[in-house]
Parts: sequence; structure tokens; C-alpha cells
Amino acid sequence: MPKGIVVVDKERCKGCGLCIEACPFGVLGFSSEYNSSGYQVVYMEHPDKCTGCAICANVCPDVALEVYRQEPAKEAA
Amino acid sequence: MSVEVAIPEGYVKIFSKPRALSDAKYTYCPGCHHGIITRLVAEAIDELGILERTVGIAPVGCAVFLDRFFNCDFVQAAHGRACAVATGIKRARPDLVVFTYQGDGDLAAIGTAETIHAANRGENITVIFVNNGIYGMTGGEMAPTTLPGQRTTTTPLGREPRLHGFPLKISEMLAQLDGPAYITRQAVFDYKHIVRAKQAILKAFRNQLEGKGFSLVEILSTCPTNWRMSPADAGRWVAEEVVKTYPLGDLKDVG
Amino acid sequence: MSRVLMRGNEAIAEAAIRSGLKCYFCYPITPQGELVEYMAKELPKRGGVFLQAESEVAAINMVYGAAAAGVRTMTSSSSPGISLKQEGISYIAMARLPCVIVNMMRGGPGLGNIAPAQGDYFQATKGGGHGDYHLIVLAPSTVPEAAELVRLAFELSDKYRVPAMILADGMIGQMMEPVELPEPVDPKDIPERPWAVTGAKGRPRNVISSFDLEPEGLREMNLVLQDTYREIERSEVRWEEVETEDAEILLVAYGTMGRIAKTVVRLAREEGLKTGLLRPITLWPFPYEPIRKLAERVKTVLTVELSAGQMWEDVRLAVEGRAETPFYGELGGVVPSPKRILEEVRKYVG
Amino acid sequence: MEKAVIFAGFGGQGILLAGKILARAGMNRGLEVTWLPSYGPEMRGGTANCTVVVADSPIGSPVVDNPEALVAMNAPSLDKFEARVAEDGIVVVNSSLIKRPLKRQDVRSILVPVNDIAMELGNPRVINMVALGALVRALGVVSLEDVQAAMEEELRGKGRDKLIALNREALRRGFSEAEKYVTGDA
Repeated sequence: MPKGIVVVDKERCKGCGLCIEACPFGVLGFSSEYNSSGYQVVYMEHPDKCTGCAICANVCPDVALEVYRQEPAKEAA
Repeated sequence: MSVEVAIPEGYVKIFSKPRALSDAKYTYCPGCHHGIITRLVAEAIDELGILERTVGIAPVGCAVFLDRFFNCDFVQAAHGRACAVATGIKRARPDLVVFTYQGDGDLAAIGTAETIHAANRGENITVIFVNNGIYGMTGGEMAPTTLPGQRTTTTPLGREPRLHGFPLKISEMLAQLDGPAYITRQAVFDYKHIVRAKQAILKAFRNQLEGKGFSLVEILSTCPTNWRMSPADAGRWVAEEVVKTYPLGDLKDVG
Repeated sequence: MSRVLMRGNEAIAEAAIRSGLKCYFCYPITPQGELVEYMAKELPKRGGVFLQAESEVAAINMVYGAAAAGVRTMTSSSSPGISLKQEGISYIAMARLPCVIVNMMRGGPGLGNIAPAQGDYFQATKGGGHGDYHLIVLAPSTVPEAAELVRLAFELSDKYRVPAMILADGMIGQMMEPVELPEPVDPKDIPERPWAVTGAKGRPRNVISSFDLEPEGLREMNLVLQDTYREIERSEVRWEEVETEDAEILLVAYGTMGRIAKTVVRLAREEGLKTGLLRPITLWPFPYEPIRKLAERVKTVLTVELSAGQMWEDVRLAVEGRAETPFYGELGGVVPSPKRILEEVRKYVG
Repeated sequence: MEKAVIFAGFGGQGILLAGKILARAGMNRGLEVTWLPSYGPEMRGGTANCTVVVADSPIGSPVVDNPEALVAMNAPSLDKFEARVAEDGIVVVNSSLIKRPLKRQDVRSILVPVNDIAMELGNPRVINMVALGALVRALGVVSLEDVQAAMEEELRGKGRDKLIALNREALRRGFSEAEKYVTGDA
């Protein structure tokens, strides 16, 4: 399981690509999908590489990304 | 969010849209830094827990629809007059947290007088000044902050300082005054700078809560549409070129 | 002469340059952005001065200065910007300085929106700023006519030393049509300005001023203005009539609404409704007399405007009870379609 | 003859240029034309449309209730304008982005996978020319050669000369794509 998951709000995404550029691990890419406005939306091209750092969401100008991270297991101790 | 993805167990949400923002989609162009700056202001309002007593002043320009994006009270000001409107609100109801959000045309051209005099009076307001060196909404005309040589629709051969004046350094000017408490210049072209800009915005709001007076955060921004650059190239242009004319950092801080 | 496909804003700019424009001052506002951009690109190349001011207030005062210095000068803006300029326009009117002001009207009041509207009719035709004055107000309804009226605006403004306004709206500014541009003016045909401040070398000094603290003096200045206005009212009224000969109902509409009304006349005639149109081209001076004459013959004079009924007041002053004078208007930048107006026509005729 | 077309899509699809090229082609034929854009602050990030009227006599209203043709480049555009198309009118549908069938039975739909054709041609930016080519075939007021010439006038000397050949081809592809829908036409 990857450490992080990025969820794209396809209707908010304007396909500017800033998140793709900013991701340190090359997780994101353009999908072949267009939203109803006609923008080519972003998706997790390599989900296994995601660390859940949320840099993508921070640079996203359209607040189109939500980020989830795996809870640390050590809390059980 | 219109999201259908099921998140497996064991994951926690660590980033989502701030509460201060509404569900309305931004009207900014793809890749425009305005969207980041707008979100940072909303995050600051969330973190300080002041949504219910905040009043924003929407300018004329690309952020003219700002009131749609926020969940707090808003007033729409005439072009350039945001600081005067903010002054009136703050004087009438000092308990409110009042901020303006203005572009360079609004704040540094037609509103220069209002800006300088509000700063000089030390009005206890927070000013977010988005500087992208161009008039975005009207079609990419020269702004007072346009760089020398920069092509705009009203400087088709590039800004020539002898004809069109020099870049107006509003933050440096305001820092000379006795009125302001905090004047800083930030940028949002990468993660590190976004984090710093957020801290500056938080401080500018905290200053108001503590009664310290006029705080202005200038944020270097992009206009991919009118600069005719890709969003990524526009960010690099800020990082490599714009900062030479507009160096980042605090210009005044009374602490 | 060949036709060029141009936006209204660009056609106005080009026509102004060909009319001998020397100095243009502006502040950006939609929907006249292309006019500003065209000037920025073209005017300096052709020996003129283009300057983007820090505000409309500054821009109109720059026009005041350039006009005082004796050159053909112009500014352009849209409704909220024109409101800001009113103080300066009042000074210019009293100082008797010729200049051209373009107002590409948008929806108001306040910030309103940038859709086409005609809510600035009162402001344009009744003065607008403080004091007793008028502008010569010309209202084009097509892009080619806009180009033509720019030339006329400079000529009338120079002839009477009264500022002239082109009153159009965002639709005319933004749309494109084929235009035949006017020939460039011969500088020799631009009237001399012996009153201008050009340096008092070899002549008594010239003073451009809009005030006299002595009431008798100020009255004299006002009387000169009023005499000029009466002369303009006698000589410069312009209008167009369409199918008025046998009309039972007369539409009165200007600018954008004027051209839409032409389609309404066509549609109404197709249904056998005897409909005509009077389209004022000068809004000040207003065509009271031609409307009055037609009101003797028709049953109904229907005013159609993109406002709550501003020109309607002048139409009723012209008709003075000779016919019924209903009104149909739209607000907020909503442009009624020809069919919608036809519904209004059917209420009164047929 | 007076025919109106609404071109609609989102900002960046080249809608306004497509309309302008049709207007120019009409003007070059000696016809009367008007080109009326929707304009505004939301134009770039939102929807864009323009209305072109081509006529053989002076045009009154540039605002049109029921256009003879609609070019719908994305789904919101079809939603917005479908109901207004004149009876027996034409709708050029960008079937790459619009998956739903027309609601109207009394108009002719011309399905053109505009984005896919543009990708085949190697440049997604020529979608507007593909759509315009299809419209021109269906409308029949100006010829393919007329719009190709008008397109050249529009692009020449503006740093876009290199794109002329590609745009010519895009117009032609759109034109022939519409062919099968209009066989039997004069």
C-alpha cells in the first residue's frame, strides 16, 4: 500500500500541471480524461510512489486536491 | 467535493479545502497564483478561528469575485478604494477583522493614495497585495509594477522607464512611513515559499488581533495568460527574474 | 475603398488617429480594452502620445492639459470610469476646451457588469458633472458609423469648443463589422487654436480657466456657453428615419437598440404592422422637432432603451401629448431580442 | 439570405477566432457580416461564445434569437444553446467531449470527433478549424476555399505562418467529415 493517496476533484481541476511539476516523486500526470468544461485533468499515474507529502495540494491553485496519508502504525504501542 | 473514490481504512485526511472557502470554483485562469494566495488567506482565517468576525474587501480586477470564494462577510469596493472602505468598516466596528485583497493595478495605481494614507494612519487592517506586474482582467495592460522591458498590451515594445516610469516599489515606500506595523514581500512559486507566505499572512492577521496596526503582505504572483507563458514557466520567471526587482523578505516589522 | 473587418473599439481608435489625434490618455476598463490596446500600439508609431494614467481622474486631467495646449486629444472609458472623469469634464466644459470622450457604456449603477447598457444617457446628455453644461453626444449604432462619428466628434468639438462624447456600449465596442475607414485628415484642415497655451511669444498671454470668483464674470462665462448650446441645437441635430411614411407606431431607439429596432421594423412589417423607427444620432442636441412632427401622424411612440427610461423623458418632451408614449426597457445588461420587442409592438398596433 | 451561427465552447478552444474567420470569409465574398462575442472576466476560465451573422443585405440586430447553426465544442455549450437553434437548423457537435445525444428532433446533428481529429493531425489547438470546416460544409454559405483563404489572412504575419498548412488541413478534415451528413445537398 502506498503511504499517500491524492484525490482529484475533476470538476475543480483546470489542468494547469503545476502539481505534476511540483511532485518530488513523479506521482502525478495528465489523464486522458477531460472534465465537463474541457480541461484535461490530473490523476495518480504512479500511485505506488506517493508519500502523502501534500506538496501537490499546496501548489494547486484551484484547491482541487485532497491528500490522505497512512496512519503511523506505532500508535499501537 | 465531487469525489467517488473510496479511501481504504488506515488513512487520514491531511489536506483539504479550508473551511473559510466556499464550494464555488475559482474564476482565475488555469495555473494562476491568485488561487494559492486566496487559499492561504482562507487557511489563516481558519487557523485563527476568526471566520465569523472577518470582513473581506473585494477589489476590482481578477479577484473581483473574491466574495464568492469565501464564507465570510464581504464588501465590494470601487477600483482602488479598498483601503478607504476598510478604514470605514474598521473604525465603525473595531471588533471586526478587516482585510483587503488587492492587485497591483488596484492598490498601486488608482489606489495609491488610499493605500499610502491608510498605511500612514496605521489603520489596524490587513492588506494582501497581489503583485503580478500586469492588469490581468482588463487584458494584460501595463501595471505600475511592470518590469522594465516587459511587454504588455499597452507597452507592446516593452516598458521603457523614460516613457512609462519605473517599477513602483510600494512595500519599500510604505516601509519608510511611521504608521505601518508590518510590511513584507513574499512569493508562492514553490512549496517552501508558500509555507513562508502563509506565515506572513498569519502574522499580518495576528497583528490586527493584537491591535498593532497596518500590516501589508505583498505576494509576487503570476499571470500565465497575459504573460503568455505556461503556468510552470510563469513561476520560474518570478523565481528567477521578478525577485531581482522585488527582493523577498520583511521590510518593516515592529515586532 | 476596401472594407476592413474591425472591432468597434479598434475602428474608433483608428478613426481618431486618422482624425489628427495627438494625445490620448486612458485608464484600463472593460469593455473598451481593445481601444486602449490599439492606441498603445498605433498612436506612438504615428507621431502621437499614448499615456496610461494612474486613474481616470488623472487621465481626464491630462486631457484638460493637452486640450489647453491646443492639440486634438481624447480619452475613453466605460461607465464607472466616466463617472470618475465627471469632475474633469465639468472643468473642460467651462474652460471651453475641445476634446473627445468615448463612453462604452456597461451595466450599472455601481460596479454593475460589463454587458451592454444605456444607463448613462442622463449623465451624458444633461451634463454629468457639476454646473450648467452640455456635451455634444453622438450615438453610433454600427461599427462603421462609430468610425464616421469619431471624425464628426472632433470636428464639432473644435468648431464649437465644446467637448464631444461618443456614447456607445460594450456590444458596439466588442463586435466586428466591415468598416470603410475615413481618409487621414489634412493637418491644415484642423482649425487654428489662437486661445491655446503655446507660449506667449509675440502675443498677449492666453489663460485657460474654468472660474471667475465674481458672480457677474461667472455669469458672462455661462452665457457664452449657453449661446453656444443654442447654436448647436439649431444646427447640429442628426437622426435617421426608417419606414416612417405610413407608420402607425413609431419606435424611438438609439445605438445598439437602434439597430436591433431595425430588425423589429422588418419583422413587424412582415406581419403587416405599420411600424417605423426614428433613431437619434445626436442625443444632445436631441431630435425633438422630427419626433414632434411624426407624433402628429402616428398613434403610438414607443421608446425602447437599455435603461429604466432615460431617453424616454426627452421623447415625451418632444411628443407633448400628441400620441401615446409607452416605454419598453431592459436593465442590468440584458439585451432584448428583436422578437421580444416585437411582442411590445403588437400590444399597440394591428 | 441571412444566416446566424453561434460558436460555443470554453476559453482556449479558439471559438472566437473560428467565428472571426467565418465572418472574414463572408466579407471577402462581398456579404454583410457581424461578429459578436461574449466577453468578460470569466471568458478565459469559463465559457466563450460568439454569434456570426452573414447576410446579403444590411444586418439589423447582431443579437439572434434562433440561429440557423450551432457549433457546440463542449457539453455546457450544448446544454446552453441547443434549445435556441432554429427549426431545421444544424448543430455541429464535438463528439470527443459531448457524449449525450441531442434532445431536439427537429434539427440536424453533425457529430464530429473534433479533439480526436486534431490529435491525429498532431496539434490539439486546431480543434476550432476542424469544427469550422464541418460547419462550412453544412451551412453552405461560403466555400472551403473561402474559409481557408480567410484563415490565411488571419494568421499570416502574426508569428503563426507555420500553422497555416496545418490549419488548412484541419479545415479540410472537418469539411469532409461533415460530407456524409449532407449528401444530397446541392
